[in-house]
Amino acid sequence: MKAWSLLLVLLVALPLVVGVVNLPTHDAPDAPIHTGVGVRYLERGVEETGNKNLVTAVLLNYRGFDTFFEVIVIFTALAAVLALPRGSAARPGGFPEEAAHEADGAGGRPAEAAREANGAGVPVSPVVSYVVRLMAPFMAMFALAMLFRGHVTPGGGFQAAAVFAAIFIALGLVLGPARVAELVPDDWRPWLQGAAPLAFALIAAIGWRLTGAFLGFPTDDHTAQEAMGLFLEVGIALGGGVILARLFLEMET
Amino acid sequence: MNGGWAEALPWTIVVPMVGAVLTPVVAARRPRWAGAWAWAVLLAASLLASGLVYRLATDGPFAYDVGGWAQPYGIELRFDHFSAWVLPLLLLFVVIVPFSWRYLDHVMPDERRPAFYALLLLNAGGMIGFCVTGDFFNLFVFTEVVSLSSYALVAVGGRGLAAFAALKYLFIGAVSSLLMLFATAQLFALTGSLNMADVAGRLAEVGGGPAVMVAFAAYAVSFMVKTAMFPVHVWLPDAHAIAPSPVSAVLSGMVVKIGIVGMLRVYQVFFAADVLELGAFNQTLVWLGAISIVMGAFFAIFQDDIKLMLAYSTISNIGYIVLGLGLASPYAVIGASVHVFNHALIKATLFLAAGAIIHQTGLRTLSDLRGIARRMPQTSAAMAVGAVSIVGLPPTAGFVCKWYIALGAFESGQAPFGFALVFGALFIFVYYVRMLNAFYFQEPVHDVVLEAEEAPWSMRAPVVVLATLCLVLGVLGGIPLAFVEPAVLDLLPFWGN
Amino acid sequence: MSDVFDAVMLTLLIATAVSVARARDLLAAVVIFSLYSLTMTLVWQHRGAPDVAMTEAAVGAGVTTVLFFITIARTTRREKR
Amino acid sequence: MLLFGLDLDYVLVIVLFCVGLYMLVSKSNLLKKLLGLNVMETAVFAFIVTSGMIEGGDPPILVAGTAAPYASPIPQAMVLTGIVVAVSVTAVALALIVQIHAHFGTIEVDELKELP
Repeated sequence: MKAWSLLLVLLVALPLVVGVVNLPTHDAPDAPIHTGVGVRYLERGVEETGNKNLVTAVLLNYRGFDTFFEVIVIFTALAAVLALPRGSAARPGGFPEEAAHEADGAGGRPAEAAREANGAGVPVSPVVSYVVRLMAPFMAMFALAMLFRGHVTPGGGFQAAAVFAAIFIALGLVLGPARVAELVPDDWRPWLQGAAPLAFALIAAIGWRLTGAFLGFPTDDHTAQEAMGLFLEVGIALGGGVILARLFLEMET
Repeated sequence: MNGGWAEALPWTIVVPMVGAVLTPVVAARRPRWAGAWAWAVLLAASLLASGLVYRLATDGPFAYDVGGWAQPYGIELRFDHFSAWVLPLLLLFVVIVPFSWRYLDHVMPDERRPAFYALLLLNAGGMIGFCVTGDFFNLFVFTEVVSLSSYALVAVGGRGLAAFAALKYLFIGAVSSLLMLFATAQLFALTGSLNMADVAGRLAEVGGGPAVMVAFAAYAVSFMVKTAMFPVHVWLPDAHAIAPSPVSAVLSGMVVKIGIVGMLRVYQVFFAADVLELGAFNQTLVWLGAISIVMGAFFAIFQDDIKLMLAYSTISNIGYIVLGLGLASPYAVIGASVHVFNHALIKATLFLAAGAIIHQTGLRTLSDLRGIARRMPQTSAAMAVGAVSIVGLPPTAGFVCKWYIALGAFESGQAPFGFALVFGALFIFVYYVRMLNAFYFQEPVHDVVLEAEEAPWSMRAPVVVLATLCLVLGVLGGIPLAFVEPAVLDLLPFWGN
Repeated sequence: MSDVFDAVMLTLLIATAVSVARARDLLAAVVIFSLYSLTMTLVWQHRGAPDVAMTEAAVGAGVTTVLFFITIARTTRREKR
Repeated sequence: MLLFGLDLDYVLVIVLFCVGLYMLVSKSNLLKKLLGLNVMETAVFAFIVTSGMIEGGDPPILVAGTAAPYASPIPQAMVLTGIVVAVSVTAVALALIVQIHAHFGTIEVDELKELP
């Protein structure tokens, strides 16, 4: 088994190494990567998109269509986790499809016992709890700073989303998942977790009206451009944060 | 560039996606509305798609610049004859979704329906995007949407074994996606561009070399995994057999085809650039295809579980398509391109019919289901039509494609593969005869079978519609063939050999 | 200076990756994996990709690690042989 | 960094990729396999970031205090997308692993295969 794995890895490694060592040297200024389409972004990106951070310019403006479906991917992850069966006990009455497959599938050891053996569910120390609650507002401010300065400094919607999620998760560990879940009202939840794709769809439609192109940004109106960009970033941060936090809560409960 | 029906191109992708995001909103109060909502969304998307096909038929291939950026600086969507596959794809979804309404009753509790239909819509949207994008990185993003939703759809119906099959699929699929990302990065490092047409132009300037070859190979292996060809097919049978039947129809009929479409895209780029000698690669495809045909058929014979048998039969049919592509002669490639569609139709018929039987009886093995035709005559008849189609007997949809591929084998002077194809069809014939024999001519052994009732109309109607289409397309088989012909003839001069 | 930094980081990367593979305790493996991600973060920060570095630190090292922790708490901590 | 004419950064990335692949194929524990997948993913991201570097380059953020040459922004945008995709795949895989453990009481492939 071990030997076969090694052989397989070597079999994959050899062509990959051949592939990469024959690429143009990556540091050289005349490598195709530095003379290709990127040149225009570096030369005209700020003027065309109003973003001094060109990574943000590429993400939101030039290749916004990719980012649209990137946020769809994390929405897919959430839908996937929600669509999976929950709990460990077989459903009384059962579903034939399931039963037909799994009638003989070894009655599993109760998960709860395993959980206790691992020491999960031990109450968090008061100091940790205090520190987390103290830190939460500051972390939120940090996230907001990243969010709103993303067009001139590193950072942006996704990073802010991850920090927002981190706040949720930390609070969830301290206060218990149920209390954190209450922070988002049930009626808002479906809208909030779809905030990122919905923001994209809205901006795409607005851009369509303004410029005649799907997801187009008016290149001559920097205020409109900046507003649209900011709207997207807020959508990503909100939607991404809620989804990442929800993934945590779903797995925790 | 933009204008007219081309404006509908991005919306065709976005409508199912946003529909998916809104599913939990729509179904917040009544989870069962999710199914109807998904159906309405797919119907809307197929209207848009028919507009696209109309424009394609009148004006030829067209493109759309997302965000209005001139190429190669933005993302380009292209709609050519291979992209036209999105219309039949959406129409199949439109037929499959009503089937799933009742079917889900025994698969999952109501509260999980919104998430299920969201996944189904995401899957559809991802495939549409995959077929129409003209940008390599965008292709990767859509691959991920399709793959991730497929992994989850496999696991929705069961607990242990379904989750295990889905996880196996996930691991193999994730490695293949990673290879694809690697190949994209490598092409970018070589050319400094991501737009397919632009990459082709720049590759022609750069010329061939080991790095180009490795990038091509990485794409090829990645797509082979997605199509489940012979050496990398191991994930398919379990995943497709254990998924709920409507999902099996989607996965087996359509999701595996994105590998084929992706391969065609990569072919378009690498052949237009004329940087690789692909004769050897095509020959490899021919061999792998032939092995897939025989092996898939061989394993199918020994399966007692109907859905497992159908899953193995998918491997063998993918073999036909790959063999056709590898033969690289006009007849074979046309046959293969059309079989992409016909196999989807036939497999959907078979999986849905099998699903209806499983739903009504709770049984899924041939030995338990003996004599079911007496109690479920319409469903069994649909199953029989599907079986005859997939074997490739004359009055049905399967015949035309296989006939073309066989002609192609003789045309390109590779007669032995033509015989392999016929031989494979014989194998397939054996196992479907076994199935029909069990259904029609054996005495029932199970009490459930004796008391089984015909499926409710919302499940019967889709099955009957699909089976009828199998027959109709057998008679009108020339239409899709004539449709893809110009695209194939455009592509072929670059094809190597 | 830069070369020294590179050499240290690259060694650290390989060392952490191999340790992830060798660790029997899954919790330890996950912690080492987050160390691997963080090392990668430093390398990227150093090489002119601060955006990527921040995202990897927050998502790759942060969220992924937490998700792994929850899973370990709900499943098992030991890798059997 | 070049050594013996080999682009060491690139080769290192492949080494990391292979360590991950080895974990994925040889380990029996599902969590270990998933960690291997994550190691591979990070390695590919490192490959992409590396390919966009430039000698003496600054980050592609055009504010006062930085000067050309700049690293290419496109690979960085690609990696950002890739990271988000990777965490999504990981989340789904972990949810599946939890299910498998709840049902079979083990997450070792060796033991899962021996079950009836």
